[in-house]
Amino acid sequence: MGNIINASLAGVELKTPTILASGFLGVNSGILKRAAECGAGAVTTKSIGFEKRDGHNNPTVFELEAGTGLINAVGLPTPGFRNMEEEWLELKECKVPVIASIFGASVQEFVEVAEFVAGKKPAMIELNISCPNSKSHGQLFGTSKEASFEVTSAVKNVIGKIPLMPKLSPQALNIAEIGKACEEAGADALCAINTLGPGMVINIEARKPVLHYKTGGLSGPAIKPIAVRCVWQLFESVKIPILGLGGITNGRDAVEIIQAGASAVGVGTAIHYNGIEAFGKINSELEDWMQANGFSSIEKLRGIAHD
Amino acid sequence: MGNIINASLAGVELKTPTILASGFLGVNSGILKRAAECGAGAVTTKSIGFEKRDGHNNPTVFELEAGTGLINAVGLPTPGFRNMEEEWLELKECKVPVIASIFGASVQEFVEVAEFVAGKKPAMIELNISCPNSKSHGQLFGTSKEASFEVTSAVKNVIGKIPLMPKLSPQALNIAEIGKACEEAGADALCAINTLGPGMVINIEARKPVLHYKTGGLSGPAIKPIAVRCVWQLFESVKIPILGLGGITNGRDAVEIIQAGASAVGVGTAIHYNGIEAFGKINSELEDWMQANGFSSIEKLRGIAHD
Amino acid sequence: MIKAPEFAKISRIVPETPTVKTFYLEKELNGIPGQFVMLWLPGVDEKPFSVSQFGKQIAVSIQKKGKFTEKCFELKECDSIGVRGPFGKGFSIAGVKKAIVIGGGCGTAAVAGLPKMLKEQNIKFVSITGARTKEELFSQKNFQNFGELIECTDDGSFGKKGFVTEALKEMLAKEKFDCVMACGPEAMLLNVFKTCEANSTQCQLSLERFMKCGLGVCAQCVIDDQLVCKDGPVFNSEKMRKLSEFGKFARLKSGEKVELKEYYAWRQK
Amino acid sequence: MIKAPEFAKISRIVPETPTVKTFYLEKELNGIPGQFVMLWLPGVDEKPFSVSQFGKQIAVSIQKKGKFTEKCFELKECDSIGVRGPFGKGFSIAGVKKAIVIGGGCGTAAVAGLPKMLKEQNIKFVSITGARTKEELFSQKNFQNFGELIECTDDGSFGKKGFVTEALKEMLAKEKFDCVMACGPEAMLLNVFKTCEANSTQCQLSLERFMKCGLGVCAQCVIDDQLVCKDGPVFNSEKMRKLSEFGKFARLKSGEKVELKEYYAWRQK
Ligand SMILES: Cc1cc2nc3c(=O)[nH]c(=O)nc-3n(C[C@H](O)[C@H](O)[C@H](O)COP(=O)(O)OP(=O)(O)OC[C@H]3O[C@@H](n4cnc5c(N)ncnc54)[C@H](O)[C@@H]3O)c2cc1C
Ligand SMILES: Cc1cc2nc3c(=O)[nH]c(=O)nc-3n(C[C@H](O)[C@H](O)[C@H](O)COP(=O)(O)OP(=O)(O)OC[C@H]3O[C@@H](n4cnc5c(N)ncnc54)[C@H](O)[C@@H]3O)c2cc1C
Ligand SMILES: Cc1cc2nc3c(=O)[nH]c(=O)nc-3n(C[C@H](O)[C@H](O)[C@H](O)COP(=O)(O)O)c2cc1C
Ligand SMILES: Cc1cc2nc3c(=O)[nH]c(=O)nc-3n(C[C@H](O)[C@H](O)[C@H](O)COP(=O)(O)O)c2cc1C
Ligand code: FES
Ligand code: FES
Repeated sequence: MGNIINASLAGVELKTPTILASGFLGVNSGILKRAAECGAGAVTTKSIGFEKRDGHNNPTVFELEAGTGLINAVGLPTPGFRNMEEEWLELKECKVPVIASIFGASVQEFVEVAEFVAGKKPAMIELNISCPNSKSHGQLFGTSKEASFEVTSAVKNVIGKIPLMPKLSPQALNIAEIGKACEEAGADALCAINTLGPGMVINIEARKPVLHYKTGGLSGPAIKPIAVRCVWQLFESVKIPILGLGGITNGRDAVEIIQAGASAVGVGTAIHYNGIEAFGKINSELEDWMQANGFSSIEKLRGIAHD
Repeated sequence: MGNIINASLAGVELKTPTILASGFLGVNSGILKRAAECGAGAVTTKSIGFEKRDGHNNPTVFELEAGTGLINAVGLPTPGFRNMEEEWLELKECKVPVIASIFGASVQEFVEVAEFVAGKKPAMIELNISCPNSKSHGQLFGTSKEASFEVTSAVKNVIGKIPLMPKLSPQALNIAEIGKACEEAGADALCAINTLGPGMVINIEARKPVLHYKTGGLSGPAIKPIAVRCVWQLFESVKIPILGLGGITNGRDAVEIIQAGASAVGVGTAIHYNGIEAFGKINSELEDWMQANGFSSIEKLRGIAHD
Repeated sequence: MIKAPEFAKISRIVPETPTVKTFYLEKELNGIPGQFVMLWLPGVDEKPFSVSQFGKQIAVSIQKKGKFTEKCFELKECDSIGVRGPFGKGFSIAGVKKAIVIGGGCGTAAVAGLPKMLKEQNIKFVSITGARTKEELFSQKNFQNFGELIECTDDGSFGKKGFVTEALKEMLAKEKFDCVMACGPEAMLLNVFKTCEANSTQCQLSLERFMKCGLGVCAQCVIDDQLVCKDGPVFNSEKMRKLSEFGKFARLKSGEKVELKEYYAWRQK
Repeated sequence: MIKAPEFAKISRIVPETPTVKTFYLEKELNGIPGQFVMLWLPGVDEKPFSVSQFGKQIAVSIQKKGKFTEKCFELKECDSIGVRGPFGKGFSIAGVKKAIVIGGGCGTAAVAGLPKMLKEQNIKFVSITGARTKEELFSQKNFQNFGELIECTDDGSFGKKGFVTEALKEMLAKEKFDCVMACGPEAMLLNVFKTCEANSTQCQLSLERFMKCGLGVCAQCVIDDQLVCKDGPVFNSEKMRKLSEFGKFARLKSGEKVELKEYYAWRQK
């Protein structure tokens, strides 16, 4: 028996359309399972890299005074892909699909991590080609059509049937073209958006940037209009499904990004505002809105703002 | 007798460092003079274009529900540069420097407008190469090093001694390089940043984007971290002074962007929140902070977060 | 205050005259007579309209005169329309003890909320409304329910024959009033203003200009150094005296300043 | 609540032991004992510290043990330090009628605000603090001013000789208590927990893990499915029973899960 908020992303069936965003909570299986219990339709691991990395010193994340969201430069800490056997084992018991997010400093690193991770049979692999908080990883790939194409097709080659989802940067000058390049390279879905910027906050009494890394990506309510625009433009340029995220905090936000073209909805910073219960809240508000407005499925709601 | 908040931008002396941002109020001389009386150290005209343009239909501007600022796609309305004789005459009486903002759809248009406008002897000419709300104008130039260089040097050639200030886009992948290119092309100052994005807001009951143009640039508190980062990066890459703007709403914001490297501070969306009195408020809060923290001039405060 | 346009259901549409309908919207909003909302038809445009009734529901009276208002007239009960606001400064009753309320043409809508407020505040007042002809008078109940109403028609088809300003002159000649509160075509307002000045009577006039933001940022609506959307739309005598452009110039969508005649010709298109 | 770090002037520094100093910061903050703030030294790092006193000023007691705390020890009165918070869930007094408060080592700071609160709420309590040796005992007044304090030293140089848990066992054997509230090294807390379980006594333990965000988003501080910074740092018996990693594993900065021994060795570096 289906529920009206069942969703599906590149063949992965989701009980609810709200997916835990990478970098939030996804450090161990215990907390990922808790997110699933709280209503997440799928969960994404913290981005997994090639070698063990500590990331940046603190402050790495804090809330902006203006109430507009978070700024972060965590700096892609990771135990390294070989170093997570136990987590993989435990994740097998997770009741919702697990999306493995990966990053690398080169196409070769991406490929090696992807090949290994694919062996663990995640429901999907997310390619983080859009992190603004590390010099050699991330954003560099995701803002170039050629680089996005290259890394996507290289990874696609080694992961077999596991669906592949590149995660795009809002900093790209033409996200529609980047998305198209990924689609042509074999991507099965697109994820948009990663954090915005980077930005910087200076503490004027300290006379220093607050983040240890100085600059960091913005997330939360402030970036929602950018996320909605990116999803809108991608929807007009590609046929593969889109995971939309960026500032989604309540049911109305979810409806908005789905109307822009998202098949499922990522949730990150909302967890800061509403705890892990953010998933349940968004799901039930979304369901209520759909019922009140006569929508019987996410699919029918998807992209209707384009008509 | 100097005051501690006197400032100077490419040789233009300013009684206060707060400058009215282009597109806010700058439609006629009456309201520009009022901004000056309310404390603006200089005022910028609404960007002036080649031919008469109506801009987009409404809604063109509205406040974001999240309280993060404004979104706008006014679409560069302009009477056309030849059609403003009366305003120019009246602007001669303005008690503070008047910065003429100009835009064009081609280098040739920029040059023609600039040459004409230079004849009116504004204190400075601002090159709007960063508007996200028109297909053929603006952002296209400001996100390419080559195009920025070309338009800046072409305009510099025809405006004689009048200082030239390109206005940069936060969407540029490397704003430091764009700034450098403008400096090499002869720019006397840089203005950063124009609105962010574009973004989009969908009214989920209407099932349509709210802006008539669908997408629009973001301004206000949400974009301040991006503005601060851009000014920071420009300060490290160029020697010419920087007019910093984007979300500056109170004295502390002004201190922050000056510490990042700005010589003067643009004020736009703050007018929505605090009326034209925004200038006086920012000036007096800035002065109080400087006094309490032992700074005797804007110049001494400028860029200190880099030390 | 609604920041971003929200969709509101139209609960009732009341035809007032051949060209004016009053729309009741299901949106709770509080405000002061003279304040306005921006009404949005997706894909068409967004325009300012005075609110003639605030509260659990709001009422706006729309005159059919161009592309936007024609689309409004196609709306039916249960359809929805976008609303944001209220914006601007409304009429002020501070210090007012005895007032004249004047509405001309669709400007009647902007003052239609005044009688109730004045009555509630125990302020004495007389209302005057005017239109070209009998069928174009509207909103009578908003006035008659709370006080005396004098109606004028240009052609004499109902009430007093002639412009509202003649009725005004007669009243000011007979009696002393604190304040005249008026909205209507600019030519009428100019006349009201001159009459008040000649009689040393304060006035508050609700002006109209083409608007974009409605927020006081774009200056599309500027008259001299005043923003109609934020400093106004209601201006008092002191401010009116300083407005050199009042009754003479207005700005087209491009921002170009033109004579009122040209402005109206453009609006007509 | 301070979201982004604010600079606070250090109004007073009180040396407590050879390795612990209490810093009083000029920042008004309200909170509950057990909650913590993130302290930031620009260019160095930012770390969590329990607040031993809230109000017009806040107090934190810092033990010198690594790079960050060494830098803290270089600070003088009138210098400033960045603060955000308070974060996390503090100790709960709901239903508590008779409590034991235990502080071990620098964990004493986390419970130092409890005696005052318990006294104000008319809750009976006895406090136990412990340290390796006499000079390392601190914060006595915070306890003695409000109730009975039993002090323990590992070497017997002051008070009772032996671990705080022995004092705890003796007390639980003699009398019935509602709740044991403790903070200290994890080995101590494990012992407290076992003792309480054996005596069917509820406990609330304040745990420690390496933290990044302090906000409950990054999960750097995760133990099983609990976030020490947000669900904790104070956990009750019911939650403690479910924590399979407690006393066994913790995570390095990379997120890698290692045995506590390896975790401490890494912290020592
Ligand atoms: C503060 C404020 C409050 C307003 N309140 C109301 C209201 O309560 N009810 C209402 O119907 N309208 C009101 N208006 C006017 C309204 O906003 C629209 O401008 C008007 O309805 C025309 O819209 P349109 O697109 O249909 O016509 P347009 O296409 O803009 O105009 C075409 C026709 O309108 C006439 N017209 C337009 N503007 C004017 C003008 N300023 N003076 C004389 N003729 C004009 C033209 O002569 C022509 O006949 C108000 C405007 C402002 C600024
Ligand atoms: C919620 C919470 C509250 C805290 N409150 C306080 C407080 O009030 N006062 C205080 O001094 N510290 C407190 N801490 C610990 C503090 O945040 C720092 O981790 C600690 O001060 C070490 O910082 P450092 O950089 O100087 O040392 P590091 O370089 O991180 O560590 C070096 C030394 O610290 C020892 N050490 C570090 N962490 C631990 C540990 N978890 N268990 C045992 N030994 C350890 C190492 O063995 C070594 O001796 C708290 C931590 C948390 C999570
Ligand atoms: C603290 C933090 C850590 C993040 N880490 C990652 C990461 O490791 N990999 C990744 O792809 N995105 C990461 N992101 C980006 C989020 O997954 C998400 O794209 C972004 O925050 C926008 O969504 P939101 O507004 O719902 O938070 C991180 C964001 C934050 C705030
Ligand atoms: C309604 C509106 C109109 C604008 N018009 C222009 C313009 O014509 N030319 C221009 O260079 N910038 C224009 N801008 C950008 C502003 O000048 C400014 O760069 C931006 O709003 C960021 O500053 P703020 O956050 O202080 O508003 C406009 C912004 C807004 C909101
Ligand atoms: S309409 Fe924009 S300022 Fe009045
Ligand atoms: S430190 Fe980030 S979740 Fe606890």
